[in-house]
Amino acid sequence: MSAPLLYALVGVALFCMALHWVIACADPLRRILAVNVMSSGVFLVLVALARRVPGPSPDPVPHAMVITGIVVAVSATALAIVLASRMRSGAAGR
Amino acid sequence: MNATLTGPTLAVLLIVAPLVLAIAAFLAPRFAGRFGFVNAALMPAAAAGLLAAVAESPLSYALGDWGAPLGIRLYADSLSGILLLATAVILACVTVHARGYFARSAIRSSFWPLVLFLHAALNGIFLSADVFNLYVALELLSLAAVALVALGNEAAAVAAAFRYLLASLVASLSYLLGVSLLYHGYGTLDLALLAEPGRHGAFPWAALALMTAGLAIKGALFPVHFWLPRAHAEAPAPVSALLSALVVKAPLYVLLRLWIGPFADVPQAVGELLGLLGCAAILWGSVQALRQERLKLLVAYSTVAQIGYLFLFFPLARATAVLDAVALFVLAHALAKAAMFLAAGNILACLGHDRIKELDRVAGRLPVSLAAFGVAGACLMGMPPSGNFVAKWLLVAAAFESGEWGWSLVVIAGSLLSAGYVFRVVGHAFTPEQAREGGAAISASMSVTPFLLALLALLLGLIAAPLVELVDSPLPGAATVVGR
Amino acid sequence: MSWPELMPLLVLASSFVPGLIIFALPEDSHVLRSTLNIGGATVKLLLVAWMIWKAGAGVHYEFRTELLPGLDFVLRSDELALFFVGLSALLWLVTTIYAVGYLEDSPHRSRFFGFFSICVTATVGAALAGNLLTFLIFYELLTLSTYPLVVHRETDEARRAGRVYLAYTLSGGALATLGTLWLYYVTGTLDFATGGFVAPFVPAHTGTLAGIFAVLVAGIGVKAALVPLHGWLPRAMIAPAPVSALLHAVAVVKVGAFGLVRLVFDVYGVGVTSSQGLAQGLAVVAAITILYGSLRALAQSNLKRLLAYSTVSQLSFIALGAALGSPVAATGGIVHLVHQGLMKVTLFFAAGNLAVTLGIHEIRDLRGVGRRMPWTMAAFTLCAFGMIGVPPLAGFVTKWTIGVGALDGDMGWAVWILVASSVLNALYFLPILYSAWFATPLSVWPEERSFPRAETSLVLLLPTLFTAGAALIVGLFASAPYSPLEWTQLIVGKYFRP
Amino acid sequence: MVLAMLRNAMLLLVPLWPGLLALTSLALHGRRLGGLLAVAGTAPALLVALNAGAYREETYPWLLFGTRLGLDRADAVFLSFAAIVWILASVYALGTIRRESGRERFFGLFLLTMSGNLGALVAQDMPSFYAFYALMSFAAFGIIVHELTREARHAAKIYIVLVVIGEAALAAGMIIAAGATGSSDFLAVRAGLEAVPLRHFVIALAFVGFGIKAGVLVLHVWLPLAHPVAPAAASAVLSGTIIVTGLVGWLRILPVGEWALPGWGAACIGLGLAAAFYGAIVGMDQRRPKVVLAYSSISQMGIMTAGVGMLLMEPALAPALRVAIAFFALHHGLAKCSLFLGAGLANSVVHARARRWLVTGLALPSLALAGAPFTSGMVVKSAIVAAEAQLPPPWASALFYLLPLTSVATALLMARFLVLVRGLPAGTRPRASAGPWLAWCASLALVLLLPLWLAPTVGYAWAPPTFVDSAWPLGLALAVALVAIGLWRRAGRPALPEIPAGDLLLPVERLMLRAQRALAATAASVRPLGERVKRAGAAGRRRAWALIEVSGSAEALLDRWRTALLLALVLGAVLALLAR
Repeated sequence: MSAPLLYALVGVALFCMALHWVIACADPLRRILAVNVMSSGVFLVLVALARRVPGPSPDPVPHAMVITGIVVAVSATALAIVLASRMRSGAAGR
Repeated sequence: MNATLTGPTLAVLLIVAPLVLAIAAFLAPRFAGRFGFVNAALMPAAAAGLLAAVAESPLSYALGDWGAPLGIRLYADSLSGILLLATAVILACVTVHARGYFARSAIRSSFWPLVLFLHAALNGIFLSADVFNLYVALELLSLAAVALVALGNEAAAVAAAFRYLLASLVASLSYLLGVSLLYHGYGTLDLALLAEPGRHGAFPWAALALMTAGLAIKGALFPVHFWLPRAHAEAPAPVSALLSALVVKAPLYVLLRLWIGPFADVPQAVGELLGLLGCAAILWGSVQALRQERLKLLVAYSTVAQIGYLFLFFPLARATAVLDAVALFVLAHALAKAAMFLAAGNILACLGHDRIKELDRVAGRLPVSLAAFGVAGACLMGMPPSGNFVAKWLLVAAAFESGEWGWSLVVIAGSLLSAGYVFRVVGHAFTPEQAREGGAAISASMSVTPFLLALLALLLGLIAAPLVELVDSPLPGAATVVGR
Repeated sequence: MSWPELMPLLVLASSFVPGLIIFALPEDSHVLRSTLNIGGATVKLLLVAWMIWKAGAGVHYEFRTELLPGLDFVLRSDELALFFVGLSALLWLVTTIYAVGYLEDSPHRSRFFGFFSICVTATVGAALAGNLLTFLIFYELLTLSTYPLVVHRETDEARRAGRVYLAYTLSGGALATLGTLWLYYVTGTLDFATGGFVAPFVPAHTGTLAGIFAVLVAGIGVKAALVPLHGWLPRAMIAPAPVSALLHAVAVVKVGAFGLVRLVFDVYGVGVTSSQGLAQGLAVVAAITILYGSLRALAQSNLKRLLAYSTVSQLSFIALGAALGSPVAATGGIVHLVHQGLMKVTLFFAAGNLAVTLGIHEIRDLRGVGRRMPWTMAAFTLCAFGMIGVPPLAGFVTKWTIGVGALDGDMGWAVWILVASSVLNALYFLPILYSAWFATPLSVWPEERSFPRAETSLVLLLPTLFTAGAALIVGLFASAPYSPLEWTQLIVGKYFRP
Repeated sequence: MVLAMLRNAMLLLVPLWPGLLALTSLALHGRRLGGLLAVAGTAPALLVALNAGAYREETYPWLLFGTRLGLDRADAVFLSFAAIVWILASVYALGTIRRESGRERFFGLFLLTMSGNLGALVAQDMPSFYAFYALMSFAAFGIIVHELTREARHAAKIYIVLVVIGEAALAAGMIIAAGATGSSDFLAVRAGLEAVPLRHFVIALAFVGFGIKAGVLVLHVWLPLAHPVAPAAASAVLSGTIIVTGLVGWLRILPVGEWALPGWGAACIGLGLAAAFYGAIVGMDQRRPKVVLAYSSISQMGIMTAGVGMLLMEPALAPALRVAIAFFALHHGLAKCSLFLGAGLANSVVHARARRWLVTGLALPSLALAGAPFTSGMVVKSAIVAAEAQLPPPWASALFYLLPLTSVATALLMARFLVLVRGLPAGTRPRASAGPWLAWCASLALVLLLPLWLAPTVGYAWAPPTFVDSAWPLGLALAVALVAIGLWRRAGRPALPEIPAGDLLLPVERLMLRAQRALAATAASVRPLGERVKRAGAAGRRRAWALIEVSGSAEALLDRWRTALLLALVLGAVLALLAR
């Protein structure tokens, strides 16, 4: 088994585990974290699969994608946290 | 006008202008509404110009001259042109309505930048030609939409928004995983290149399953529609209108592009499954709509049902007219649903609640809104000459053509069920009024916009023939649709 | 757009535009609304008269625009269309005048008259439709535009009736749509053609076409109130009298019956329906409807409900005539469009007059009303006899023609249906007439209003007398030039030309 | 040209004029004019009848299905006496119908009946005949029920039921005839019916349809009920001309003189003779003079039915016998009119002497009916007797013996009538005005003078043997009466079993009741069907709603985060499976 494939499999495993937590957790914050882990899993798969053809330099495109993905993930996480905190303060206020 | 010159300009404008305006609105909240209006005035013209430019041949434009596979390519054919125009028109109407709706509300300063972002994201989706850009645009769309839902600000709205966000994140990640598999196999993200025959990805079935499932969640296909009803019902009415009319259509549009591109030769069974789920959605959504006590929830479940029709595309994808049908259906439903939500918003604003049983109180005071609701409802039922009628007609025709006429029965049953829930509402308008006073006043612009949208939905059928020709012309076959 | 193309659109617009304006009028702008109503109706009548006049010279107006690729929206003034349009235009004018008088002080007048006008627009559109798709469009529009009229009273019962009405008619519309589409899929065209357009496809699709026929009959038969699809009609009698007139005589059921006629003559063609046994099937359904409707009418105690069941029965004469496969019977069936319209509109007007003037709704309250309201009851009596089929009234002309045609088409059994229907009609109408003319009146009427100039308001009385007179005249002068019968013979001649 | 148009219009006026006057009368609302209008109503009919030769045939292609009106010789006879009877009855009614009883309604319907009656007599095609016949039948309901007593309402109900049955039968018969022969003109139908497979059917329907008016046995039940309760003027026209319209109908549609129908002929003769005797015998047992007259009408119509039977059996008899039957109807109509008017006057006669005059006067038409020498009865019967000899064997001799016996029966019946009139209690009504008396006297004069005009017309020579032929039945009747009375006295004047007016009606009514119940049961059985469907529908709706409510909990399950995402997983898995 080649290293990229192993990485990719680890990424998929991360994705699956995190998905399990997304499904199973009731706490908003944990869910947010789980989703973040999920995205990390996906990014890992992307990076791993960047070595599409045997050669010295991997394909740069997936890296660009990962960076963009991270930006998206961060902003989404921020929004999620805002919402979660508002939910909590709303619940506390009541 | 020279299409080759103006087309790209307009395409770029369609994405950049709302973005710029959004940022401006964010920076100068006092003028946010004006930026919104500028956008509302500008976009329909730009979209119309683009549609005119791509009517003959599709437009493909590489940003900064970076070609595929690396660069970002904008692509527009008449299908995207039509959707862009519809988006612009509906957004313009919603803008007019929202100005009245949020007139005295504190949230209006956050509404305008978000709605402009939303518009940019939508345009981005309709103009993207590669699967990763689509991912980014979809994410931007989701973020804007979720934030807009949260503007409802009540606990229920925030909870709905949170759930919407998580669901759409999970879905996006599933999609992105699929994209990575695709890329690994094809080495490209470009829809056109992906569609080229002779290429094979790694685990194509896994990519298909991941992307389709992700988009199905985002598109609220039964039985994973769980996030939609509450998000759409709890959001402020103009937001609901946008969500139901446009936002849920975006993932579907992506799926459509994939289906006439890279996934053109998937086993028929996949299409059948999606079709069956579509049927289930039609029936389930309608039945749920029938039992709702609240008007906006009813309308939201109606969206669940109506989305089902769009998924009938997949089992019938090989029939000639089915893409026309779906395109028309998207348009018709968007117009009608926007009208319904805006009308429901007026009722809510006037009554302070939207319990269906007490609608008699508004019958005398909001005749135009109720009429808008009724007309839009009639469109949803597929009453001629509405766009829905023509769309359903084409859909059933496609079913007959494929020899799978069973689908047509569901189409018809869905129409009848929708009549059931529409008239549950309209019927309450024909009750003796209990009280005439009280409630907020509804401005003329707020009453007229839903009516206008409903009217557009109704008259859409009359221009169906040229529309269908437009959709047809650049899409002669299936696999080679997406131009270079 | 050229003038001949514009003409059918103008006919539609003459009621559609006033309808839209009326929606926007405030409740109390009485004069303007009535002017628009009656003006629109008059203009429509004139336009239709003009079209009929030109049809005599062989000029037919046609408007055509592409609705779907390969499928047009067609309005065309062929003879059959003009026949029905003429009826609708005339009766609409009369009904409008009546309605103006009837709903003088009731709430939601603007809403009422707006939908009233749209309803007639839909009827006229269905009449002028040049293909099945166009017919379908107006068929559905009619459903939607009559719903607010049915529930106009806003009582629980009215809304229940409205729900039932919708359940039936929308399902019917859905079936009709399905059938139309299916037919389009098989034949590739929907344009009405003299003698039908399915004949070339019969050898290859015999069973399918029969199935489509059944689906279409079921779909259109809902409005035509064929048993067992008639359930909405007796319930809808809860609506105000002018609406009943519209439902029972001018618009809704007429569009259904007219659709069946189109289906038999212009879609399938007489040859196909007869040779494939489709017409016979339709005739049997119509016959059952005729008997069932009359039997149910016998058991009614409410005047309007009785009239409604009578409509169920009478209306199927149109389908029966069309299905008997002989030119004479077809003449009888088609001419009944007008005959039934005139008679039934009179009966409902009279029932309305009784309700408004004396508060009479139940048959038992009719005792001795002939002395209090002789003119109204005279009109009622005349048309009741017409329904029974007593000559020289309109109903007789229908029954005679259909009966003679039944023998012509080797379906002699239909004569017995006619006779049985006459006897049953007599059984439920004669006791009413006896009670009205010969019984001693009750000491007080349920709810009496007095009118200075006549037994009731002249706006109500004159339309009643007019239609009653017309029912007499079209029967009495059945063979005169330009009579409905003559006209129908002209129409039918075209379809049966070898 | 103008003359032709005038003639054309004139014939149409025969029914139209009374019709118009009827509307006038209804519109006049209770003013006295109604009676005068009724008198005036017959004017065109009289004018036409007087100059019958000029009105052979006129066509009105624009009327109904193309109408043909006209008169042949027999029709002229019918029309003339119908007009006379109507005039007499109108004059009589003028003085007897009171305001409080709804005079305008009476005269309106009286005129409508007149319009229908006269119209039917001139109509020569089926639709118009049917139209006039129906008008007459339905309008006559009003003049029968006029008094609105319980009895009158009952009689009118029976009448209208039979009318509806009759009209239905006629409609069916005529439609079949028209459909099968391709023409609605009686002339063409009579000729074309022979080739029609359904001809016996048509004939049976026509026989029943017209038989109800003509009082054929079993269908006659309404007559004895209607006559006593209707105003005398109404009874006069009912018995004088309206029942004759049934006969006219037969003569129109049955192929008399065209081709032979021996079976039907025999049936008609048999039924007719049976009615002749049955009517007389049952009539003799009646207690009220007007009922007796009704039975006499049944009996006399029996003879006319037998005449029609003869025509059917032997077409060659047609030219003479048709006219003879017409004259028989004329004779009977006038006599019966006179009798009814006289019987009506009995109510307003107070003094015994006047009563005696009345009875004496009534004796004259009674004798005429019995066919006494020198009366119109003798003349017309001799004309029928002249025809009977030409019938095939058994029938010629049978009629030879039976016809005179009908005269015996009639004589006895009329005697019974006179006795009853004499025995009536003194009049209670206020003295009638001059009009009724005048009308009655005029009718007597006409009855008296009729033979003088009749004899040359039917070719009757005043030969003494015929006097004897007509006299012996009277003698026999007298003898029978004396013997019967003697026997009765001998037996101690036992009370005779009383046959109720309407005799057969009781079983018939029972039958009708059963039919009505059956119909009601059918209607009722239809209703539960509807109810059941409705209930099933309601139950279905309830169940559907329950299901929808249940679906709510299912939706709540789908709404859960975990369920939904698990479903999404399943969806992805299935998609992947399918896509492989």
